[in-house]
Amino acid sequence: MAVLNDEQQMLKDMAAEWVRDRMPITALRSLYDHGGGGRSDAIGYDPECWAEMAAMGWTGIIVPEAHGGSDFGYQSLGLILEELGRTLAASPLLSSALGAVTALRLGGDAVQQERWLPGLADGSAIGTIAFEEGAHFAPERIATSATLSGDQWIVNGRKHPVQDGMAANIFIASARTSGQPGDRDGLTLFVIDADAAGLTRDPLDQIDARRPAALTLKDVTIASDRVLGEVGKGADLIDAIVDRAAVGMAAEMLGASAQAFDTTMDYLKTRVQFGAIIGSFQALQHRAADLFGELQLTQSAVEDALIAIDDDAADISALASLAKATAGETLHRISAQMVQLHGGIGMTHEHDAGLYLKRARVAEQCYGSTAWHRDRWARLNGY
Amino acid sequence: MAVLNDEQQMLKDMAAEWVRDRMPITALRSLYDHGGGGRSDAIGYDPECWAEMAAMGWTGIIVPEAHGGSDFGYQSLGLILEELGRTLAASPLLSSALGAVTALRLGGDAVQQERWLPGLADGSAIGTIAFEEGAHFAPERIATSATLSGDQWIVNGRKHPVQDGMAANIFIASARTSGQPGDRDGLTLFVIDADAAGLTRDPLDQIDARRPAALTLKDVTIASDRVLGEVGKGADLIDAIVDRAAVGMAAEMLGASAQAFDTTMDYLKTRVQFGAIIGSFQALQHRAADLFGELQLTQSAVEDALIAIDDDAADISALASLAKATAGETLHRISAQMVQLHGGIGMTHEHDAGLYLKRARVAEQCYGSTAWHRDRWARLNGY
Amino acid sequence: MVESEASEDRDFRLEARAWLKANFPASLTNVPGLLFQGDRHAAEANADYQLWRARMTDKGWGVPTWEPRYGGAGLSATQAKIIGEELTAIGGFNPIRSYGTMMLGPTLLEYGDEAQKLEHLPWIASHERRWCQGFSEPGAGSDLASLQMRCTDMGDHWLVSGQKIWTSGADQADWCFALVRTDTSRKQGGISFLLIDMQSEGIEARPIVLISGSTHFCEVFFNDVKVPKGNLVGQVNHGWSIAKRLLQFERNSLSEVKADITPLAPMAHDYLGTDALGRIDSPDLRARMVRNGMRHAAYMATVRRFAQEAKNGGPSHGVSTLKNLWSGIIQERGELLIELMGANGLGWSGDAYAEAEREATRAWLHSKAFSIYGGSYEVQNNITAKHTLGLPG
Amino acid sequence: MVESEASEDRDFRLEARAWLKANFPASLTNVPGLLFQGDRHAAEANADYQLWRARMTDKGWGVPTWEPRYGGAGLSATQAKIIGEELTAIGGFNPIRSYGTMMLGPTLLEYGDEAQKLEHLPWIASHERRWCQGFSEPGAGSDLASLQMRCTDMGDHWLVSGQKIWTSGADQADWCFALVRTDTSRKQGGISFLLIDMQSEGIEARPIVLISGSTHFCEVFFNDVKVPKGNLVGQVNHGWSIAKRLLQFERNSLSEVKADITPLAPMAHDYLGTDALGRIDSPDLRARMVRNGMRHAAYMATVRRFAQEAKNGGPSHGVSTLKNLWSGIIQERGELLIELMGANGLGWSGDAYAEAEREATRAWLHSKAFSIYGGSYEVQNNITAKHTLGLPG
Repeated sequence: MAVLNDEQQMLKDMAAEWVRDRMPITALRSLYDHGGGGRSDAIGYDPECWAEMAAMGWTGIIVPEAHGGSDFGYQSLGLILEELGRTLAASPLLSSALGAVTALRLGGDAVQQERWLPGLADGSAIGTIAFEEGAHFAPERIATSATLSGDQWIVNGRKHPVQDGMAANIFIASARTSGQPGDRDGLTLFVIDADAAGLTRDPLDQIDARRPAALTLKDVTIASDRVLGEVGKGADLIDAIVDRAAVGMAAEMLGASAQAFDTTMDYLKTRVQFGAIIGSFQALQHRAADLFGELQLTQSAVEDALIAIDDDAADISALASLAKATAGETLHRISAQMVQLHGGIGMTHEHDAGLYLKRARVAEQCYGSTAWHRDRWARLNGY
Repeated sequence: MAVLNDEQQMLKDMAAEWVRDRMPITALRSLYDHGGGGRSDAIGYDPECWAEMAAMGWTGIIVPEAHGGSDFGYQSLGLILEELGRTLAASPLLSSALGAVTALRLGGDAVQQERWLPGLADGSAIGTIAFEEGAHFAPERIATSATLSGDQWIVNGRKHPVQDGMAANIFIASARTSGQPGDRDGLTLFVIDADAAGLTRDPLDQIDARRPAALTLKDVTIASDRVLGEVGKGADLIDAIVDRAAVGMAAEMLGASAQAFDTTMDYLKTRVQFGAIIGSFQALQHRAADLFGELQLTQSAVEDALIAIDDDAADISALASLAKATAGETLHRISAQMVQLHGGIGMTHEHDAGLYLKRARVAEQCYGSTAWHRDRWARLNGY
Repeated sequence: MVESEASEDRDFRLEARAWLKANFPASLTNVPGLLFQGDRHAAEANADYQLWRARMTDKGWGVPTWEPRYGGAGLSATQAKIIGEELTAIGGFNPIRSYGTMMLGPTLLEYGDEAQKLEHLPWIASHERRWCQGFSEPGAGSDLASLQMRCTDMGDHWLVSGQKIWTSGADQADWCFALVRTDTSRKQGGISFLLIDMQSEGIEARPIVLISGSTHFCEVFFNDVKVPKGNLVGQVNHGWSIAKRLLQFERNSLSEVKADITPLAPMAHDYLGTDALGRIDSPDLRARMVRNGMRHAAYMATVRRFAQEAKNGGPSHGVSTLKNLWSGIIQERGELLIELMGANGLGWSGDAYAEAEREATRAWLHSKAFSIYGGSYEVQNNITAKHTLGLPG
Repeated sequence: MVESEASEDRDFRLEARAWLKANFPASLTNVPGLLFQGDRHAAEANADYQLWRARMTDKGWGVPTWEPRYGGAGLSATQAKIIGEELTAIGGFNPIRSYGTMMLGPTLLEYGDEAQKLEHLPWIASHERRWCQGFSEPGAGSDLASLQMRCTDMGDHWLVSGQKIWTSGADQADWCFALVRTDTSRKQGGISFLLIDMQSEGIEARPIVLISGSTHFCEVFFNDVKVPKGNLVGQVNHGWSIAKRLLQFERNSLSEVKADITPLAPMAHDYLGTDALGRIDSPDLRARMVRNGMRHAAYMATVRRFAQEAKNGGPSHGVSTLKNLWSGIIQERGELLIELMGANGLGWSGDAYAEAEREATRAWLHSKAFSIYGGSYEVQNNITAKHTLGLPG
């Protein structure tokens, strides 16, 4: 991994230890029912663990010190997300401590930051971003409308899927204040409370046992001081937030890939077939070596992107797309090979391989799919 | 392979034997100089072998009996091209007996067929198609112009690369009688003699030691009875000819793939490294098994396309693109692996692997590249 | 193929066509054939299905080439093929088709004694005795011959103890054909082929939950199960060659399975939109869908070619190759389908996802088994390398 | 990295910058460094090149960390790195860099005796004695330790007979460092490391024509060649560990090679055109170029990361992984480049093809060697599997 400073190394070690103790893969299992789907009463995360994360300061890692955070930077947050990814730990950390906090850092004015960041930093509030309105990530193709009525905005529409939407009490949601679906102009971001009148949310039962939500907004009234950034000019802000959320997700995916790979290597070293440890078969050895190479590319791309964000570099978008697409492809392959190389047992719900496979496909779609980020990288690089 | 009738089986056996005796891979070597490039005095084929092919009737296989051929069909011609492909036998058979004959069969009227088919059928004439004008196959993006002057056409432009263009004495060339480069309307096919006044040709020194030509047409005068098909409406005719030429090339590529694979398997069964025959290493075994699968797909796609042509099926274009693209991908992979699996010796000009590699890349580009045919298949199938 | 048919075959075709038209219940048109034991209850609840089964049983056409005393119709292979073709032509299916007809039946015909044939084949031919396959064990997956389930000769009966796994529909099956170890001193040479009544005391079948939610496969525990001496097929310790033959029947039946596939292109336009040039509006995903579509087309051509070559007595070495091509292409297609559905391809349950979407998601998960069961991708490639390509051991 | 530099390093950087600016001939700016022996004549023909070499030799900066008595400048690793950085900054190159400086020099410094060091290192440091590597033999490619070239102790000299192959620039080299067999009863344990003067009687070097037309590699025949006893490095029969160390230097120097790459996108627009949406007008090829471009970007990030980790004492196990990633990505890029050039990427010679096109074609052919030489793709993957991943032998 990248060369870490002492602070980062400590944080990483602590995260690794805590995740191993408190959120091993068995913790995720408690969100699944015995038939392999999500438990109908599950909320998609463990509030007790969330409180512990907050107590360790993880929720405030990119929050400025003035607002109750430690301002350690995205690299540090990435290290934690990577460790959480190893055990597929389900928590709103990415949605809230990265997504919502980033939106306020980049788009909020001083008053707005002081109003919301302290709560997000200490974990008493859970935020998430709500930009999507359909099967595919396309932040400009939205129809949710916000119209000005006196000093207030009236918002109508549906946002889905909203990651950790059942856990959140603050939504950073996009709506169209002018223009047509597809236009970059006319997008505006609003901070909306979960208990706002006219807002309802329904859980989505997803294969990874998380609980994203579908939000329905019916004549929701929003005060004008809840607009983040400039009215109608939200497209660049949305891009910047999505860049960072995608890199955070890529960090989680890097951790999941690394653990799926490690678990599979352990199996190759112990399972015996045809009188030999199967890890001694050259065809499997070469497949493992190739996957290890992919894992190296992923780690480098993720770390480069995290560093670029902390450095406020000019090419964050291209590096974010590189990180997300590379992590997407690697986790895709490794999770599929995790099932394949475990053979029959890997097909059972009882084994962890399926959990990695399912989370992989969800993560691949989040904040822009692998295909979307490849296409964006291509566009940014003149292909 | 497909189930052959007695006639076809005899033809195939005869072709295999003749190619083994008369045009083994060493025959191709005589076209190369000692430095690995084409000999500067080479004409890209062996006239003596051409005469023997003609004597065996191969030049007339798809020529109707009335014009001196046997009318055995494209499947039969495909069998021969496949055998020729095995040893990379260089001859104008595909250009003349398939390309030029197809153009006359599909586009020529009775008089034109009687005028040119007998010579093509008995090998005394060598024809080829001249549709291209640049780096990439794009039969509609041509600038060569033909303007009517009295009863005659005046043609100006450059056609390149023209396969077997240094050997041919008859060109079936496309020119624009109206419209702009890119338009489908306005394309017309002409039968042009190689010794026409104003026509010059320059050999292209290609990596595969063949000798395609660049034709320069400067005020070449062509009588109106040399127009194939309808003036300005040649686009569909060109497509139909290219479909068939592409399938013929795919048949040749199938043969080259099969032989490159067989030669590599032979090497794997004899070469010893680390105290073992390298073909016993599982990583190489699985690679070989995967390549064998690709070879099966290719054979099926090529045979399906040949049968469709003989049956005058409705979906010839899609099947032709499937055959050419599949053969392109398979030969690409197998020829690269032929070098890789032979190790250092495969990198030397002295070994055959490089000859397959070089011919592979030329064949991949001929009559529409792998990418071009994938894109066309996609379009035809609504992607 | 019809045009060149001999006149007696042509007559039989017309006869079959007429009988099928008269007897196949229209309500079952284009219903997929029921293959797995797990479908038993659904089938039993359907009166038309029961009627269709009874008619085919009486006619002997579920296993047309079997002799009448075994429940068949004593027809030729050509006639059997004609029945299949005519059935397909009207959107019908063979209601008798099962593990019994495809695998155990042909095996018993070759290796069973007359008593075993008479005891079992008629029940298979009427689809009234359902079979499961007791081959795999927890420690013997790809390396089947390392199986450990003990079978001891107790003089007047066999005593069986051990565990099987990946037993399809064991919880619904009436009988099990199992490989058991009758000699621990040799590997392949110590295996026997035994028929076990699943109602015997000491057997417990526990369904396994798969990643797709399916509970079709079971673990089966055998605890001192008594099996009559006459239930051993062939010679003691000669079960391995019987099993290999049976697995050949299994592979043949697998390669028969039509990869019936809806093209992805229209769905992709729906989910991803169309760009200004009329293309699916997602260049990277589109390129991958095109390649998968082309591979599938070439694969279908290969299935047809292999079938025709086999019919003409050509080599049948391609089964392992075909299986790996198939699993690779279908698995990739499953991935592409949920990918084109985006967030809608990620649901497990609930109205937020259309039924077709949830089905696609489950099918994608299920497809991961294709390269594991019935000889894994790795085992198939070993077979191709050694047997087809002749590479050294 | 500059900002956090210690002040003495900062001073040295300014000094180096000034000296290089004053001494590097402007005419050589951005000329690629000359690595191979085959470039010797070209270099000798260039007066500025000769001047630059002489200046660097005098300064000892071609091998800055070597002690002055061996022709170096006795500088620290940090200072050497600074020289390299400043050289790169002005588009310069190290004219002393050779097989001698990168491989044999470091090996002699570790394993040679003082006489050998004094005899050879100064000539390497002045780039006046060119070396070739006599390792591979016709029967010993990937399996290097199976080499057979006999070396017999004749009392007052060694007698060497046998054949080497893939010897880079042997026809241009002054000396050869070779692995020879001094004991036929053991494999690795019977190999010694010998320095051989290429002018000795009985040596013949024949260039091999490669598929790219290059004649850079040779076969070398040794026929009863007499070699002085003092030319054996280290102990008799201990050459294998010296060779392994040298190959490590080779791998390190390979991984240093900057994969200096022109982006394909602008060329692709030129050759393939641009569609109505501004994209390269060839969807399938474009998709493959994009993926290659992304892999290359991630690879370059990996090279930087590994270098930084190594600097900080992290594990250096990634060399095999890096080499396979590199060869795969560069080979694919070579294929894509000639593919985007279409028919223009298929030429061997002649004005019909632009020089850049012919170069791209030769480079594509040459790139096929990347996964064969210096440890094949297969050998590298074996190393990764066993040493890095700890999979069993």
